[in-house]
Amino acid sequence: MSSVTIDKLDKTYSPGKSDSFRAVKGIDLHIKDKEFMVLVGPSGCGKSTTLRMIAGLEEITGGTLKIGDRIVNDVAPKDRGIAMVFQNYALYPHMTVFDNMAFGLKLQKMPREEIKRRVDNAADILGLQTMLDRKPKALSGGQRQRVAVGRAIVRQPEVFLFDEPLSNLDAKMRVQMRTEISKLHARLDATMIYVTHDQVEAMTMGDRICVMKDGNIMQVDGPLNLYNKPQNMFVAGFIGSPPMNFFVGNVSDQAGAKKFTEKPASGTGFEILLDNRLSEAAAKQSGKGVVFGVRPEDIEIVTAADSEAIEAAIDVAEPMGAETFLYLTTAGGHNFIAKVQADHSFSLGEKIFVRFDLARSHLFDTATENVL
Amino acid sequence: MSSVTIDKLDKTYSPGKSDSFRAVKGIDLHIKDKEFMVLVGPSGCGKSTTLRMIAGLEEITGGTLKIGDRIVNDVAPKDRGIAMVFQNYALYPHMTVFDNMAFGLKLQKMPREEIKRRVDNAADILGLQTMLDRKPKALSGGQRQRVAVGRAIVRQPEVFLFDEPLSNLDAKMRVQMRTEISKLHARLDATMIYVTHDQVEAMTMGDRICVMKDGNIMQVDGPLNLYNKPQNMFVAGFIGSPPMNFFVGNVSDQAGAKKFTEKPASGTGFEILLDNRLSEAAAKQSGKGVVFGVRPEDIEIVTAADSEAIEAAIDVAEPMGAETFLYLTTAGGHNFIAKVQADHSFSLGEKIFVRFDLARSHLFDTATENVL
Amino acid sequence: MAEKINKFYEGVKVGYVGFVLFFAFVPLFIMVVVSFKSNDQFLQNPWFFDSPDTWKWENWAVAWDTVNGYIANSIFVSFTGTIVTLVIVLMCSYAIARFNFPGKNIIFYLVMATMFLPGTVAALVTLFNLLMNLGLVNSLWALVVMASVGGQVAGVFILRNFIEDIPKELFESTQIDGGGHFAQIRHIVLPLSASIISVTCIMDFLGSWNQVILPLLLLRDDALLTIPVGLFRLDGEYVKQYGELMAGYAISSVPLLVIFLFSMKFFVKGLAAGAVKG
Amino acid sequence: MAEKINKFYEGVKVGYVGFVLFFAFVPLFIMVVVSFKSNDQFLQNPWFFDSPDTWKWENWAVAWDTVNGYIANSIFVSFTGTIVTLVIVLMCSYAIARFNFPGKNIIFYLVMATMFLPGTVAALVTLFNLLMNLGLVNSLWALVVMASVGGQVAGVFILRNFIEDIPKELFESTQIDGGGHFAQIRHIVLPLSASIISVTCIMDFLGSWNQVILPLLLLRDDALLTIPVGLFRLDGEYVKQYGELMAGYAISSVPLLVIFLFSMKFFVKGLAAGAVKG
Repeated sequence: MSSVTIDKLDKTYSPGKSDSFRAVKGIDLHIKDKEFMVLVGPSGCGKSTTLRMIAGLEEITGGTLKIGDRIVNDVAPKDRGIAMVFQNYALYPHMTVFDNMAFGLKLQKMPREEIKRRVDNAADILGLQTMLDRKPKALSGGQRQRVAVGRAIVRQPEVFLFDEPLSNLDAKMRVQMRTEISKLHARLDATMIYVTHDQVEAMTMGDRICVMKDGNIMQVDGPLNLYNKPQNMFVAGFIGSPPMNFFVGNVSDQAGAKKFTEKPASGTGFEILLDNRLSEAAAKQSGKGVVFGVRPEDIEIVTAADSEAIEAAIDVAEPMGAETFLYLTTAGGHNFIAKVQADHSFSLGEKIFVRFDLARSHLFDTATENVL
Repeated sequence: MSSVTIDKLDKTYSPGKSDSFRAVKGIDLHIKDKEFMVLVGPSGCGKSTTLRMIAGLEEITGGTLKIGDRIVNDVAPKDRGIAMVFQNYALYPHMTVFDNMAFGLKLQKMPREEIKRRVDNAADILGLQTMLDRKPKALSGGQRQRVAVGRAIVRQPEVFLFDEPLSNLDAKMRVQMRTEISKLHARLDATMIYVTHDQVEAMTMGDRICVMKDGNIMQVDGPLNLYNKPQNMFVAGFIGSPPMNFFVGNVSDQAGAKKFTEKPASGTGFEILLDNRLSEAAAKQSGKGVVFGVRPEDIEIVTAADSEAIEAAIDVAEPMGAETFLYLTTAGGHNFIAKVQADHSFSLGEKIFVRFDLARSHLFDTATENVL
Repeated sequence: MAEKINKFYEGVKVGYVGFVLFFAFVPLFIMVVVSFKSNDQFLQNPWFFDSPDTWKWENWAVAWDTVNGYIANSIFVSFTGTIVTLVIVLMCSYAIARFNFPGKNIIFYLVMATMFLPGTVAALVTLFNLLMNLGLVNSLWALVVMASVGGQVAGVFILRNFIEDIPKELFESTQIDGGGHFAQIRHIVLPLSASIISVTCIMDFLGSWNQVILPLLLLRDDALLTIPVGLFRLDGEYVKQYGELMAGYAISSVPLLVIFLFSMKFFVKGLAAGAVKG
Repeated sequence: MAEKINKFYEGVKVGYVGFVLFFAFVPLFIMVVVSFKSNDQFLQNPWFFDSPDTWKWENWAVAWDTVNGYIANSIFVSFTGTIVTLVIVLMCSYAIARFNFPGKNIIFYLVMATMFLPGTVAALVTLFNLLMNLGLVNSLWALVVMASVGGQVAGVFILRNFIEDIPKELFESTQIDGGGHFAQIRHIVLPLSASIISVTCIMDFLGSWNQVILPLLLLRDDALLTIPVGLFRLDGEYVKQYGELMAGYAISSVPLLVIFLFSMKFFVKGLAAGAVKG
């Protein structure tokens, strides 16, 4: 097993031409030995390109890539000590499960007994023992993905690479494979790099998560730190579902403390008296625009009498069973979402009052979009 | 607009042959005028076949289908007053958005002005005005699905049929289109029948939800009733994510009340003293097997000192941000899931104690799987 | 990938491209070269042009005289035959791809089986004789019928696979809109399989155009001959005049080049259209 | 769907099936019928068998004598030519589908353009003459080379589209496993495109098998002739003996039937294999 070190890694497609495109913009990232690192971001953020450069499927146009202590920029994929699991499984439809798993080893001219030993071992780990004679067509999506993982395991690589491996599965199977891969990581004690666009997968699987956008790294941190202490609006909005609500406005002084005033689209914006922590943050930004961010679950329904009450109208109410998502509009004409207890029913158009939990709210700089 | 009445509807493929398959088993369902009815179930449950029989794309092999007061078993699809939105959009790739929406009307030889009026109106409703000249290729998935909905709107049908229309979209777009279709239903005030395998879509969109399994209807009810008062284990396990936890065991008398004892896979099963409501239910089943069901969010972490504490070991902890899913194993060797606050971190293998909220738990008959 | 690997790939690519171009264009180049030579010149230097003042322009004159009167015949037969074939292939492959009926696969394989039979020549000679009895003797229409009868099997096979790959929701959606099978062929199959259909048509057209045996066997009237037969006659007299022959082929390829220039756009469009899949 | 609609569809289906079968099998049936007739019998009743005691079995004897010696030649030329063509088509389409190099599309269209040129006959005659100069005169190998040079363009076009549709992850996965381009062709392209490749091969084989002009023009030695040319000679003497001709074609189709029976399984397997897509 090995660490992976990326130093000023850069990828430009068609360099020097008119349709040249810089997909990865000189990123630095150190993935520790035995770590489960998730690269996450919207499509086009460069996460897959980065993974494919680590695999050797894309040429590196700048920077260095180290696996362990060895610079592998110019090493062929098969000699990098990596194995990759693809989104669409990449199984040979005409071969049995056994032959699919054994294929790479056969190409390496490994002795038959060793191949059989390794495949049987991988099949044991993945619960595929009874399916070794079947063709991929006869397997469910989850089983196919397990065979694809098996193909990686038999190679005994130093680093496992996963390229959105669960995207082709249905929701229930996705949840199940998620925990299976987590358990596999614990069992194999291997370095794994996992690319996904799904923030839930990232949160639940990663030891650390690297959030990317437009070829840059926005933040690298553990799951709960990302959720509770986002460094910028992008991370705050990307991690969590439904996403964090943002209100654009500005900060002014009121009676010694700071006050946030929403900039309304129409009508009147709401006002919030900030607590100490937020006031301190806001002080850095006096007079300039700020964005107030609060997660749906940190919004509470209160009565009109509450001193911090903000008025809102219900557009749509989505009952989820345990809780209900309310799609709301402020008096200032901005939409936001609240996650509330499912214990009473709501009628569309109804006016309600909510309070934001300031201890769990954030302020961002409008210009840089970084947290204050 | 119209109601849809299904009476003993039956579908058998290849009747009388060896590969004959009865996909829909004589179901009754009344969909009210202007209702949003969701048919939900795992694949193969007959929900799509039912929808396709309503559309006229599958022959009805038994029972009657009424749209409004008219029996339409033998009416051609185009004369049933329905419009259908397909999962893969079914757009003509070589036609512009306008032509795609106008196609059905052109086939009906409607005057050009009327076609233009209707298409413009639909484009207004769906926010497609600026895209009428584009080809489907130049649109995002969400926009394509909106064009597909537009094709249905321009036909001004009595009943809209949706066949998993959001399955090909990514998660964020799915959430957005979900609320858009809900708002569209409110705006058009039309009868809509919506097929999905996703219980979240069903819960959030349906006025009523019809849960199907193996060609039979398991329960028809409003979203919160389905969640809180499931009629059988299938509905209880299908609605909600993560699903309800089930523990097989039996009921015995203890000190005047009833006691549930888990049937362990290994080790010792846990015991729970039932409250009045559950005791009454259990009394119907005295001596026979019961299944105890509790949802993940109705499980609370307590100390060992708590009188109702049940011991469990942590297999995997999945932080979601606002809450954490714990994958647990009882001393009796059964797996279950708890949804707890994210405010402290858990280590794998750790032993904890939990308490089930009896007021929100359910008992089922092991044999019939119906609620007691 | 490493620089070294890239250079290796670069070499492989150049090799491939050269290989393809060689096999595709050398014969054509040589055709033009030879068309300007006498038989003696050809035997001395078949590979390249001689000095321009020794060029045998008269080859082209002879060839033009020979081919001249047959061009209209060739165009008529090939064009009409292709259209008729297209209609038959479209209908058959649509039926096989979209309808389910008992024994469908058996019928399909039987039809495929006919592809392996002596087909072309044998069947056509038979049919022609029947046509003769029916009073269609010595008519270009006889050739058109022949062209339409043989050789659709491969087209049906390919187009059927293609139609089966079109998402069935497209057809169903048209059905709900009130479109029948004709509308479905016209608005779905034709536009979506434009590329594959154009290839099939062009193959058919080329087949008819280069067809020698049928007209040679079946047409009595010299005025009705098609180009290749005319050239074949040129070829048959006394000693082969390679120069004249090549000039004749060059002339006979002009209509094909025109078609190519027109259908090129269609090809490119068809290739780019793969929109359903994306 | 309503009963009425169903009955209408039922009618349409039966019509289609009948149509297909008619065009596919009537010529073959008539070929067999005619092979048992004298010319007089043929002119009186071309559509069906006469009473068995008037059958002209000697047609088959004459045909067998004529065809007999050419069968091995035909098999050799068609078989070898098909294999060589297959290799060229595979390599070209793989290169065009998988490699990116500047001007790739232009080259592709140029190659496609050659399909429209007089191709086949003209180019081959040219090349043959070159071969003659190179000392390959009057050899079956010359025919093999001819067969391999012409007519791969359509195959390349079809196979290239097919290869581009194979998910690129399959190739990449093999690449990570250490497989080069040869391994990728062998383990991915060949098995996955078995169906389309077999169709291409069979078309090539049929083309070679039924080829008349090339051997007629190019082979001097009677012992080297292929079946259709032998039959063509039969056809040319004095009056056409339709019965003998048809018997000859029937005999010459036997090897094709054998191939069909063998490749049938392959076809079915290829058709069922669409597993990647599902």
